[in-house]
Amino acid sequence: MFEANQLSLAIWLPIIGGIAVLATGNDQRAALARIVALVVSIATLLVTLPLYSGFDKATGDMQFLEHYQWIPALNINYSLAIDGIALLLIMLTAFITIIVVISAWQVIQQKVAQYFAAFLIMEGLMIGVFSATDAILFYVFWEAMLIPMFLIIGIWGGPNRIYATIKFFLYTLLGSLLMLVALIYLYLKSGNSFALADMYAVKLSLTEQIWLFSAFFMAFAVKIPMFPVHTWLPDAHVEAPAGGSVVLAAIMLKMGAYGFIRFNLPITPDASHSLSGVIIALSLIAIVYISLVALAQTDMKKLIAYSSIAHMGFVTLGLFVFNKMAVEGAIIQMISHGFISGAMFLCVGVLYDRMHTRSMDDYGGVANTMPKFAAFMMFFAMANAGLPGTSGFVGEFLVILGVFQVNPWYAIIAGTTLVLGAAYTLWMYRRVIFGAVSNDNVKALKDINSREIFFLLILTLSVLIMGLWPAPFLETINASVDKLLTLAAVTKL
Amino acid sequence: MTFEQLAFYFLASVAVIAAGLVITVRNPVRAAMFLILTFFTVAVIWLLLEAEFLAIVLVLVYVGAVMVLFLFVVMMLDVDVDQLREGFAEYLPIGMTVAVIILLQLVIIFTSGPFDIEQMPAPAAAAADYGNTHQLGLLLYTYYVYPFELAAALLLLAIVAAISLSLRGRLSSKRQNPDAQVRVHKDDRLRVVKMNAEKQD
Amino acid sequence: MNNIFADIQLATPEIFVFSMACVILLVDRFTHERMPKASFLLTQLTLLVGLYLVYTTVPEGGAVRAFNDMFVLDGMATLTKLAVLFLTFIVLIYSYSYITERKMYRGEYFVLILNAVLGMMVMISASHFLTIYIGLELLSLSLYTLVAMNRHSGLATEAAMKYFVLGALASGMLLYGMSMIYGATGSLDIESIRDAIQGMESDDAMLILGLVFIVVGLGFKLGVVPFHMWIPAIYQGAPTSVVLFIGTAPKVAAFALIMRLLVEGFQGLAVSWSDMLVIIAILSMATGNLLAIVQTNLKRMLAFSTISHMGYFLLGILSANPNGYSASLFYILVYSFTSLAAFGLIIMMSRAGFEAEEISDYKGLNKRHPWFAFLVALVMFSMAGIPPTVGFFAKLSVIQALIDVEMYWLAVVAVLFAVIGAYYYLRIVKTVYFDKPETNEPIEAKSGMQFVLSLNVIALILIMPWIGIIMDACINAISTMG
Amino acid sequence: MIALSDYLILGAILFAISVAGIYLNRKNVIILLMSIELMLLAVNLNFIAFSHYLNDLAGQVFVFFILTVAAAESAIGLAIIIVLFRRRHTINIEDLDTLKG
Amino acid sequence: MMDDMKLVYLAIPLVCLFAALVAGVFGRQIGRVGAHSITVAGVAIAFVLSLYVYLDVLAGNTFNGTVYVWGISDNFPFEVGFLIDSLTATMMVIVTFVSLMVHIYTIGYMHDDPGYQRFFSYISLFTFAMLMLVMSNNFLQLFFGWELVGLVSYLLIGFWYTRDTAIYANMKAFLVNRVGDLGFLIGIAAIYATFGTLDYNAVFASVPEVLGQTIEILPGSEWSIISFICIMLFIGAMGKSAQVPLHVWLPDSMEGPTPISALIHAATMVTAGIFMVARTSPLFEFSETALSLVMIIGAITAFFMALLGLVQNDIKRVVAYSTLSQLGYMTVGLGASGYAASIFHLGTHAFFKALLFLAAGSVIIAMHHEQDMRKMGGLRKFLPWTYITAVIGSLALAGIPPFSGFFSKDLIIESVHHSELFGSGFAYAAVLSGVGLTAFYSFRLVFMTFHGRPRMDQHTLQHLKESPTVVILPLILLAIPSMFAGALFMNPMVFSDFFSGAIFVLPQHDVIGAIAEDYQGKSGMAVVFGFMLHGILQPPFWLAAGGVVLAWLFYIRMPELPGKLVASVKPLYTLLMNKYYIDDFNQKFFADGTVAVGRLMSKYGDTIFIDGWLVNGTAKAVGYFSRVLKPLQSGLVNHFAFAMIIGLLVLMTWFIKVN
Repeated sequence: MFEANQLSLAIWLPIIGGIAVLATGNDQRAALARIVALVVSIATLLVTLPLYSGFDKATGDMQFLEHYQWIPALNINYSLAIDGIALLLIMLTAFITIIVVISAWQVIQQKVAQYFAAFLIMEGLMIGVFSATDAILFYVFWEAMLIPMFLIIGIWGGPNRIYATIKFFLYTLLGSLLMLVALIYLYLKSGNSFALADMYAVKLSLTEQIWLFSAFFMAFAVKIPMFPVHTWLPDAHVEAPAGGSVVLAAIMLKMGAYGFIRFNLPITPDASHSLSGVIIALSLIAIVYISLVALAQTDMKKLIAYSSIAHMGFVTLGLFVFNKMAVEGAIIQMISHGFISGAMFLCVGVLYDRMHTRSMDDYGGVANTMPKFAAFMMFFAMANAGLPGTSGFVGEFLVILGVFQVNPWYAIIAGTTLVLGAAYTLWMYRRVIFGAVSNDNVKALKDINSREIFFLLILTLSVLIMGLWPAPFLETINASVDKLLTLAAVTKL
Repeated sequence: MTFEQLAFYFLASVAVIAAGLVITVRNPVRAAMFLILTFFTVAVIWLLLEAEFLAIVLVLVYVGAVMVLFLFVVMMLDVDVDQLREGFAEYLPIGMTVAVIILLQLVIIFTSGPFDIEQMPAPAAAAADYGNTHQLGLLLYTYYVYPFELAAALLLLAIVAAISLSLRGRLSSKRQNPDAQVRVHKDDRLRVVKMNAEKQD
Repeated sequence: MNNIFADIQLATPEIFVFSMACVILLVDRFTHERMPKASFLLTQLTLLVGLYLVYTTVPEGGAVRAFNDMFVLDGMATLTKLAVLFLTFIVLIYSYSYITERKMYRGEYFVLILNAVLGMMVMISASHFLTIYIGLELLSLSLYTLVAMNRHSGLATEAAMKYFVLGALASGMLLYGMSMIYGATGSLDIESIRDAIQGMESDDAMLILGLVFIVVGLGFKLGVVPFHMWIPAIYQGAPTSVVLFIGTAPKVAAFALIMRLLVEGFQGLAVSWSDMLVIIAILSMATGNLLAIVQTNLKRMLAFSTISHMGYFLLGILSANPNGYSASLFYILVYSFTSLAAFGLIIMMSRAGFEAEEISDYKGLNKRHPWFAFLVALVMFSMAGIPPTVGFFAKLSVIQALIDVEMYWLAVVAVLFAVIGAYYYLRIVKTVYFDKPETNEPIEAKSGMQFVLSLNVIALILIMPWIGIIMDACINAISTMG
Repeated sequence: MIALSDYLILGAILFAISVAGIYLNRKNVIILLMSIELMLLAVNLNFIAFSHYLNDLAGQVFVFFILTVAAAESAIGLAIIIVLFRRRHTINIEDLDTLKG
Repeated sequence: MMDDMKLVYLAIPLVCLFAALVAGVFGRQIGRVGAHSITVAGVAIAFVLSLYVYLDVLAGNTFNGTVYVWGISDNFPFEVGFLIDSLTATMMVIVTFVSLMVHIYTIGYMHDDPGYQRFFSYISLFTFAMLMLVMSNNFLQLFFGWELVGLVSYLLIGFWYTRDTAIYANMKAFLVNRVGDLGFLIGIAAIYATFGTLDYNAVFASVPEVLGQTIEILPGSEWSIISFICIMLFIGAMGKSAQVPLHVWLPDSMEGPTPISALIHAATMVTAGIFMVARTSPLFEFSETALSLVMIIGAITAFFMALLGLVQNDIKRVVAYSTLSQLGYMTVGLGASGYAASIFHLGTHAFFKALLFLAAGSVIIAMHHEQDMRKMGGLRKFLPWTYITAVIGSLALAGIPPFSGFFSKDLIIESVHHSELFGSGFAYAAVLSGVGLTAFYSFRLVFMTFHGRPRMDQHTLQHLKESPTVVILPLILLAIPSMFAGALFMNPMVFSDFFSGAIFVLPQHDVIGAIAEDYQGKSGMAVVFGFMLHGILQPPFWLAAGGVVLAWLFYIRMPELPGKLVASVKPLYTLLMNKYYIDDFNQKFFADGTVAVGRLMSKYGDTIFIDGWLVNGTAKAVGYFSRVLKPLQSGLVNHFAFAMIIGLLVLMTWFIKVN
């Protein structure tokens, strides 16, 4: 039973676990909630491991298929399957959730059960997004995810959380609903089927493709987010609790890119080609413009949020040059950004827990009182700046190499992130960590405890391993990317 | 111009004028009276259309019952008449414009063809022994038995509804409630209070 | 006269419901003090037996007509009648504590409810202008009275007056339209009208004129812009238990009414009424969503939300094909059950002297009663059509129907307004979850009702795996129509 | 002979007057009810006219039911107005605008 | 045998990495002694093994192999591997030797610093990174080491992170380097795009095949792809090796502790650019455009940075500018295709410049971290060992025979002299005049610091004492090669075919060969003496000697002269004191300008336009419509009815068409 329904297990285990956590009730039993949450999240990771070990890397076909009839009236099915790209993202999700659970261990003191439950349920939904092969099933997971995130930001967020969370919700909802229209159009075009495979096969005129592409684009670009529909992200990040920011940055943003991979490229290959210029332009703007904007921030989380946008610019850039190396780089960048941005937000969270401010002006000289933390943050800052040896480098490197083959100027403009990315990251690091102890609050800071060391260390190792030996990751996606590019190369006119 | 035509146009004019007055006169009692006039004239027009039964019903039911009810309520509520027409002129232009436009559209449609006398001639006058009431009765109790029963339900409903809304006697009157009297239990009337015996010093 | 018994057999549920209404009227007179619960229980029993009777009188295959074609029983009728009876059943469970606390508990209340149910059933099974009209009036007159039932509330009576005046006006227009159709086709029977229209020009001025008036009348019943004004007044002013009723079962009946009139009767005029509905639907979605944003009264906000929902509901109808009709049927069923839960929650939160109508009454509910907060949030997400709630599938099905007939722009307009709509639902979730409570009074839960209500709300999400069955039922219902 | 359209036009005029009456009366709900009665009268006139010219009694049957229903409706309407007056001591439309916005 | 050597190769960087990790992660547990023991031991092992490798290479064993496959993308395996040849081995020896010296020196220099363990961890990590850089057999790994040394440099410049100047300087260093790295990365991308591989040998082997290829960078202008690649790579080199205009970070980097100035910012890391160009000589040789550019940039650096050295008063900054200038020399040498000469100079420079820095450090310890030469003087008596070694270093730097600097610098000058590329005339003039300047500022430093009367305050004067042995020992150990390395290694390294496997020179560019012709067939010593004799007859020597004399004149004989001179060329002096205003320009234009643009974009682009107008504007518009519609719900029942009637009217008018 488990053998056959591996993916379902990975989806529903955390969701049911989340409900179980919710059932532990009020804050008097917070300890129980924490432990159940941790157990469930670890169990979920364990459940995903057989996915990796049983995965056939040699083929780009979908694996671990599950198929059940769901809504025959609209030919909607509960069908799941993954390829290498999804596999990596699912494992990332399971991994990050554990980190989030651990990171929130003591930080969250109010409505503990709800907090953990929200994350676990979201984990299941996110895994669902990555494994759905039925468009409506995908869409259901895709939007359902908004609900826990909405609550997480709104309940445990900062002072301006309501504005941020509603903005986040409506922004993404707007994009998603247009995607829904596109999906239904495809459903009718493909002879009443919501199966992705059928959508890949359907013939579409260029005009149709451009419209569909635009609709999908709205959904995914908002999620990634791409310039100019990015402004929800800084607000959401700033207000979200650390765990929320981590999941948002580490996984949710990836869904946009994943959407491009699953929908735009294979379903509308001709439009993807003819509009690639626009996407590339927007990606480059994201990289340069957003980096510049990041330089102007004084709020740490905002800065990291903008840096996320810039980094995701690499992903879209890589995807839309239709070069295998660039696409692989983009996917690696997605995974890597999951680790790094998650770690960065956790770092800010560590500081925020102690000082309750995110403004850089309130910090300075943290290295004096928190040397261990400073070391970790240095590492992640460097990873964020794309230092070779960290995972942050791999994606950018491959993308630049791939993009250069298409147009040197793209590579040159994208490469400016080497300077700008380092500039804003180090600028923040300098203002916050370096310097003399700036005030009494900083003076009173306690260095990270063993729990914090634990999760930062795990992330450090992940970033390092991926930076020094990305081969397993590349190997996993290799065949899937081939398949993707084949689909994207075949005209549907 | 035949007599019928003459009668029709006369009655129609009266009906229209009376209807106009219904909505323009100051006093609601007068409005009700003009409404009654309208009903009367229309009832007569219905006679022209050989709907004798309905003409009678209109007078009996409407004039006899409904309008009396109206008058009854108007008088009972004793509304301050002077205020009633304030701001009338203010809204007249737009109200009239809309009404006239609707009317014009309707008239254009009605006169556009299919209903003029050539297209749709009046049927021959019914035979002398033709009983409109009889025919309607036959239909009502056979063919239309289902709606007829439903109408009964509706009337019952109306009775229940009107009474339950407007009857307030039960709330205020001090009449006896035999039900309650019969069912009364001694505990409701008498309460035995246990008290500790007071100590005597 | 052999066949009159067969006819009566088909109408057993209607006859039973009306008979029981009379019984309750009598029984109440004698039991209302000794066994005050008797009328309530009898009513519930009536509804349950009614459900059974409806279920057992399903005709063999296709549509069956009776009473000289004035009555029709088909799959659609069965399904919508079941829904009406079931919704009313739940409505009464929710209302019970409300009406007892507010001294509205009277036998007439249940008689009126049963009469309204009868009206709806008649309407659903009507295939003649006359039965449509009488069914409609049975329903309307009951509702007018129910709204005014709480005679101590000035708001309720004001609402009742408005409802009555506008309702009567709408009836007048509907009748005027019917008279035009009668003039144009020479018939009052739906089937004959349809046949007559087949032989006429589809842009015949007389037909269209009649159609316009009928659409206005239907628009009023549905509460779509610009015939919607009574909705907010009623929702805000009427007792919540009555709003609960008005907001649920009659919507389903209104669907049946539309199907009987527009689809069965005026199939030949589909081009015209479809266009009219487009205008009305857009206006409804726009006005409903926009005005809901600025409301501070929850019931009034739900009123405008209803208006917008009716706009979405029309999207399926205006597709003018069976796919669209079943989508709309599904939509209206889902909507009814969702708003059932919504008003149930308001009742749940209220107690005598405190109506829990203002949005601010829900501030920080999560801190006071997390389970209710969760239920509120779930209902709001379902209203907003966010997956995985069933509200999403409702929206999905109507939008699917729209795209099927290549009305892409309308689909896009619809989703844009859905985003605006999501805002005010989110605002409620925000109030419930993110704001600080103004009081720390614990909320007393009415346990019996809480259980049913929880089931109701949870069903909005747990129905997911079986949602296909409901959709199939809708499709079957539409496919068996005359 | 009187053309059918003449009856219809008379009905239309009554209809238009009732429409105007509904809008113009801002003070008294009862006048509104009277306007609605006018409208029903117009409807009835239409039905009877059609019935006559179509030589079909169904229209008249319909009118019969309309009269029945309208009477019931009036009863309920007036009952509502009485309840309203008891509570609010007015039936002035302009005073009855609590439910707005 | 091969596998054994592979283990050795692996061990050399890894032992440093291991030491760095232990000292960094377990610094507190192992304590100060533990930290320096393990790192010194680690580097010592690395040095010994490097020597072994060097000898092995001398014996003719080269190696080119893969350690592991980093990742396969687009079916191309990116590998991590080692290329061990003469060039690599030379660099390895230089790096590990200087690093070892610095490690030892640090024991004394950083004795009281709270970040002791951290410092050792960093410099060991640096050694690892530098070794990875030089040992690489492909561009990816080169870039990896390249960036990693940048990181450590950043960390070390900001080692005293409480100092504002330090954390300003380290960020500046990193960012300026990153500008160069951008070019480098683009160069790598271009290499991959052109050759389909990043492996050195594979790339070099297929150079002839792509000679004709062009790339259209700007519309309408076709560039030779090789030139493009070389220029991009050189931009990377400019950043790391601090060539104008990316030189600005190096003087500021003196904010770091002196040992790392010696190790990173003088001896090793900054020469990575030189190494890289030498390593990619098979590419550069085919692009005369790039070579010219290299030569001109180098010449500008050599001359103008030397000028700046004249006016500095901070002892470390003088050495820093001299480093800049010397890096310019090396670059000029590269441009002239005198790769071997440049590498040779790189080696000698590593020794004497590390020596000078460490000597300066010794002075600074004695002066209690006072670095202003105007507050020194007469230290000769108190710091005899430091004095002697400093003089040796200065003589080497000034290029006085037979000190090592003479040979290497003269070779470069000769190379330029022989070069026929565009710009070689200018370069020759620049390097020639640079020689005099070098000698002048070197001895200005010596005279101001060690001679004359003491100018420090009384307290400092009383506590002046020679530095401890761990400080002096490295000075001495470095002084030895500073004296003799030039003479010893010139012939075997430069005039032989030592580098022939590693460095490629086209015959028409073979300047070293041209020089070497004079010494054809002579024995080792004869060549050295011949070269010295030849050198003494040439202008460079006289310029150097003149510089020394002039310095003596200015700072010993007539100390009032500098003031007068300054007064007479006030504008020039101001220009030099402000470093040609390049720093100010960068700060104002690039740093502040970028941030200002960022702020503008943040405010007007994101906050006002996108968020304000588009996003919240939409929300506001919705709200506006809501409020407009709200009064329409007047609550009056006849308005309600009227709305219905209007609706009716509209539908009627819209739909009814009368025929």
